Amino acid sequence: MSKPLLKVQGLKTYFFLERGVVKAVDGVDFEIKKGEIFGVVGETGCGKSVTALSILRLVQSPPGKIVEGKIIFEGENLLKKSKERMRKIRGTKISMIFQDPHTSLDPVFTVGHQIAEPIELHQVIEQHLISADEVPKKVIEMLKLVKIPDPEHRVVEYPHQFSGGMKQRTMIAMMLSCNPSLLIADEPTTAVDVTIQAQILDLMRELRRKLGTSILIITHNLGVIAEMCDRVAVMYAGNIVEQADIMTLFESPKHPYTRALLAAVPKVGAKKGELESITGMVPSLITPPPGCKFHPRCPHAMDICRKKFPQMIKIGKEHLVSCHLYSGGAKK
Amino acid sequence: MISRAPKAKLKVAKTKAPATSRKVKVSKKKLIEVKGVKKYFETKRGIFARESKWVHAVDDVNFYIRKGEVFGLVGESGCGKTTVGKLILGLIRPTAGEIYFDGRSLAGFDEEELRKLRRRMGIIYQHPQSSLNPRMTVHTTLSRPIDIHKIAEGSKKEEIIFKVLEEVGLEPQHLDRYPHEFSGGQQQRIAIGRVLVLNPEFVVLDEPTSALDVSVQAHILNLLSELQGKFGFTYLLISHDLNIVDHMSDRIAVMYVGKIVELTDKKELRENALHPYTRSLLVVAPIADPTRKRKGVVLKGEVPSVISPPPGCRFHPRCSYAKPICKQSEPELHDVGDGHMVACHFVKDRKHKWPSPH
Amino acid sequence: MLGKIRGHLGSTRRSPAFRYFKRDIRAKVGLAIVLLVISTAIFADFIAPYSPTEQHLDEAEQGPSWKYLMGTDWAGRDIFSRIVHGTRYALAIGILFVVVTASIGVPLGLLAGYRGGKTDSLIMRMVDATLAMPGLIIALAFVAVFGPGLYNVIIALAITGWAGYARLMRGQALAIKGEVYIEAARAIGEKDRTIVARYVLPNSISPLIVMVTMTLPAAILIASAMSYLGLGVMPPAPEWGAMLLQSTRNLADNPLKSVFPGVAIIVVVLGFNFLGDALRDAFDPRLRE
Amino acid sequence: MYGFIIRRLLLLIPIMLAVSIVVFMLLPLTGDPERQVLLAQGVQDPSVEQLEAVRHQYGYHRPLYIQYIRWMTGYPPADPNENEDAGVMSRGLLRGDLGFSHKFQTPVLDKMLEALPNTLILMAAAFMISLALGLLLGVISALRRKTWVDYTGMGAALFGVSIPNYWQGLMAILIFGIWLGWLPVEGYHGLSYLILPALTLGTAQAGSLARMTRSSMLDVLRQDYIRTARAKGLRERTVIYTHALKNAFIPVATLLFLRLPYLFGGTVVIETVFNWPGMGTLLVKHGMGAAGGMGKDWFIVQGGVLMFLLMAVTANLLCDIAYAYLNPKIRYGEGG
Repeated sequence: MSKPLLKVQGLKTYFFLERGVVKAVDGVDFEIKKGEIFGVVGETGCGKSVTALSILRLVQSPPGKIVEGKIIFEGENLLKKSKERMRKIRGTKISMIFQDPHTSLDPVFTVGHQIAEPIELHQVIEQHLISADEVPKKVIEMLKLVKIPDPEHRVVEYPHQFSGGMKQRTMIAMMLSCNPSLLIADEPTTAVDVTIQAQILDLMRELRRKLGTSILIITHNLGVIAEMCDRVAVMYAGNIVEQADIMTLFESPKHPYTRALLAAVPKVGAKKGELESITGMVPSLITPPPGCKFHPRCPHAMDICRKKFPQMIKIGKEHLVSCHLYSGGAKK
Repeated sequence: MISRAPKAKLKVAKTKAPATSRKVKVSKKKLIEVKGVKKYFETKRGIFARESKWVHAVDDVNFYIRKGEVFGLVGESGCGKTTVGKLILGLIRPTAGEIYFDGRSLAGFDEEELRKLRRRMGIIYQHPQSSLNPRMTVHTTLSRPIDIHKIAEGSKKEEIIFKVLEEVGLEPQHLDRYPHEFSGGQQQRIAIGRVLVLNPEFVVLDEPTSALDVSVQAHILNLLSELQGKFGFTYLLISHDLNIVDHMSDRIAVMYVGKIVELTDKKELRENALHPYTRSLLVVAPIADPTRKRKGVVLKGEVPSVISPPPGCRFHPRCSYAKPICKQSEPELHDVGDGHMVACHFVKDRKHKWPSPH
Repeated sequence: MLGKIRGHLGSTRRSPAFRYFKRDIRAKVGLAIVLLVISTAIFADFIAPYSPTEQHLDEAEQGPSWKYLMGTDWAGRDIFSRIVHGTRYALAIGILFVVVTASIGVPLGLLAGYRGGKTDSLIMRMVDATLAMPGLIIALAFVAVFGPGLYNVIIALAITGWAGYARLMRGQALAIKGEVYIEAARAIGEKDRTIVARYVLPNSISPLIVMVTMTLPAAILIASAMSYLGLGVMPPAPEWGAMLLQSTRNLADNPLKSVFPGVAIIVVVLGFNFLGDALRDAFDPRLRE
Repeated sequence: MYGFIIRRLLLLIPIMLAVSIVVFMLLPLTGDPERQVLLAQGVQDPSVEQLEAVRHQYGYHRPLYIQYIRWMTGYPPADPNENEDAGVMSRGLLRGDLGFSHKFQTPVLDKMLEALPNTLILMAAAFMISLALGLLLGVISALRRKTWVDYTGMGAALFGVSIPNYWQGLMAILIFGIWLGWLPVEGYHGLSYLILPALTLGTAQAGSLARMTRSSMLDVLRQDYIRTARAKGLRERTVIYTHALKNAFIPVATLLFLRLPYLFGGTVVIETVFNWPGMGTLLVKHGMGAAGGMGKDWFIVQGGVLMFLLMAVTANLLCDIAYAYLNPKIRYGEGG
């Protein structure tokens, strides 16, 4: 749990639309250690999904483009790799599961075929790890691993014959089939029910333990974050505003946005009454406000917030915050 | 339980600061009463199916809602909670059973009378954008209910619209805009305004904030509470999110595959949930607190099909306490003391203690 | 993903479809051509230097010259004047076809889709059967029985043409009926009639417009083919298909007189198709990136 | 699946019945069938006696429904007292009798069977051309979206759907037949005769096919499962030619069959332009007396229209079956 597996530095991913340049990810830094579950949390449009897609270089282009930054994975910058080298990394070293299991599986191929594809390509053809006849066995093994009942029979079924929870398990089986060291999960449980969500989250935790895979979870759900993650980053309008280990973030959040976000969630057993909420609207990503992007909605906004973008500063062992309240001169 | 979030008392702005919030007197009068209601839908699966099948969306449901109360209905997708909401509003007719609104059975109303009754009811949907006609301006959207029920005309009508606009936190310049020009939160405000112009007695909130971001959700929930305090609405709050239901409601019913499995007031539910399903829901509900470790097991298996629900207790295939009897007979929803209703063979009184599952 | 991003750009006054349409080069070209055709049809009598039908046998079969911009045909009629007057036929066929077929198909489709049940099955059986029929052959048979002429051609094409509109509107009604805002409308007490008029119809306008701009040029093409076969608008009417039919008699000697009417058809049809394509893309948010 | 096919076949019965009624009515709808029959025999100004004779000879004096039943089945047979000619239409449609063509002095069916293969050859060739050209153009344009390849391809396709195909044929005749003299342009006496009509018809259909393929392909390329395939690290060609193409082909295949009626229409026109000895020429020229044909022959019209309608119905059936076969959701659906 010490050496960074992935290091994202100054990542900027923009979308060049006719109406203007959407700065979806506008300077993001974080790192994920080996075996760690790292969470990125934020509201719709804060750039968390684009960040995830940028790591795999799967941002739709045009109009999207990674304009700046480094993505260092196992010591090498992914953004400098050729397309073919990058392709070989996908599915083998880094893989990704998506929000909607219903649309993420190809409807015209069997579940087995879809799981076999990466195994055949990466492990048989490219890496010669196993022989072609071992593929069916491996597919069934993977289905067992993700606890799909009766895998020998279900392997020849089509996705529409699977329930939502089983489809997401299939996605996980497919993506873990070549033992990646990093699994990116983009809202992995948003489209399933709470009881299924708990199953999926348990499964992911168990697989991390078994296989040692690092996991990057992208979600808007603070509950999922609290349950799963070792460390977490909070994103707002294309930037990370605060980053800390899970306990620190929930127990002593520093950034006004993080605090407001935590206060806005209704909790079972909490005293009834007003929920705290954030005034104003999410800013435009084409012409974001100058200085700190949160200042128009921030109850503590100062002059400097309107002028200068707050640098990320370290205020604890693993605790980073990008807010002028904590930078030297300004009083809290 | 947790709410330890920001220690430094942060002054986060509030939508409004109404002192009136949540001071509705819950009367004894039952505004809504649902008795033995069933709703089966016929389904033809694809163009190739020969015979149709029946979806048992709602299967023998009984409960009442008092005037001024917030009644929460919680359950997973497909459990029939939304259907219950539509049945009460008379948007669909039940297959069996009776629904009473203010003492009168809806079955006695013909379509035209039901239409007139709608003046006294309202509904807020999950996806605000899709619940608004994209080709209608805010002004038309707000004035349609007034026109339909001939409530007011001319300047009187405009007065109502302006007042409602202010109530829901929109500006007069928004009136001639179309829904797509608004953010999700604002769209939900328009939808709330459409209900508000009729000043109904009863409003169904069908997952009112599920499609919204956390910060916007807080705005909308606050607004809904505030309006209830002001106008004395009775709410039926339908949600899959136990946190929200717990936050808003007075009494809560838990549904599972077309049936109510537990019904009690919220404090009792939180502290003394008796049905195994409710207990596991409380376990799996994600809570933004890393110190809280899940106690209890995650349910195995998946929600059964509503087309062929399991015999006996519908929860038995997933229940860790299931015994043969659960397969054979269906447990009735019965009072185990102080109005706490549970549908489980083994729960006889409020003091029931389940053994630890492991 | 992109949809999400776009959603956060903040709101704008004008509909995005309109803005997209305005910037589309096809929309500009298409609109220009269509406006040109319409004004040519209206002012044909002022634009055409000669009568389109008057015969001057002594001036027959001439090539293009300053006197006769596109030459003359076998009866000494000015081809340019005939082409100018031909716009009237093209537009009349296109517009009448659309009006007739839409006024049959749209209500039937709405009825089928909104009502559902037996009404729907009955109407859709008819629609499916009609759509499976080769329209041109039915139309030719109709004209063979009832005789040629502009109006008969339109009726003949409408026999099968209505079904496309019915299917489109049925699909629209069905889809829109399932929308939450329809239930919301019922929840505030709207009547079915009002729901169709104020909710379903306005929300189907975009695909309907696209359908119009696509069937209109198709009707012009098919009608001209019928005229060319001698089973449509008959000579001496200055209809382009009919002109082409007459031009084939001595194709090798005077090929240009076969070229001009063909080009005229292409230009008009292209104009409408440009417009239709631009509209379709503008109305379909998925294509707007 | 088999149950579906059987039910689909049963549905054909009412459709066939409707088709037969439509085809039968063509002649009575003219208002004076006996005059039409005499015209086809070359009698321009028939006398009252001649008309009356034909009326009785063909049984037109009987009520319409009797005429229809007789036209279908051959029953009731000719009435000797009424001086009916049993040879005119004795066996009925159901036994393959379409009547006698005076123009050709043969049974209509013989003439049809002579023409049908030629039409099928032309349609098949055109279909192949349009399929190859259309799919290729559509897929390439979708993959090279918003590049000059796409613009050129789609420009050509739009041009293709905007050209009157008979005019295209006319220009082909002019250029390749008359000016360059490379290819024969009339009739069918060998493979070289096929080239121009098939190309004309094929390219006309290719335009709309290319447009459909492109939009279907673009639709599929936007889907989540394509992103999944890329996230698995599959080669781009596997993503495109396995996942995308198979999915994109389902709606295209459906539309392909749905558009077959248009192909029939196109064939009729192109056959007439190139004087191709097929069903279209037979129907339009010899049956309807248009495009240089001499006079009408209603029995040929009836036979021709019937043949095309039957082909359309068959195509429609194949379309449904193909769709069911291609789509696993239906193939493996409940009750399938």
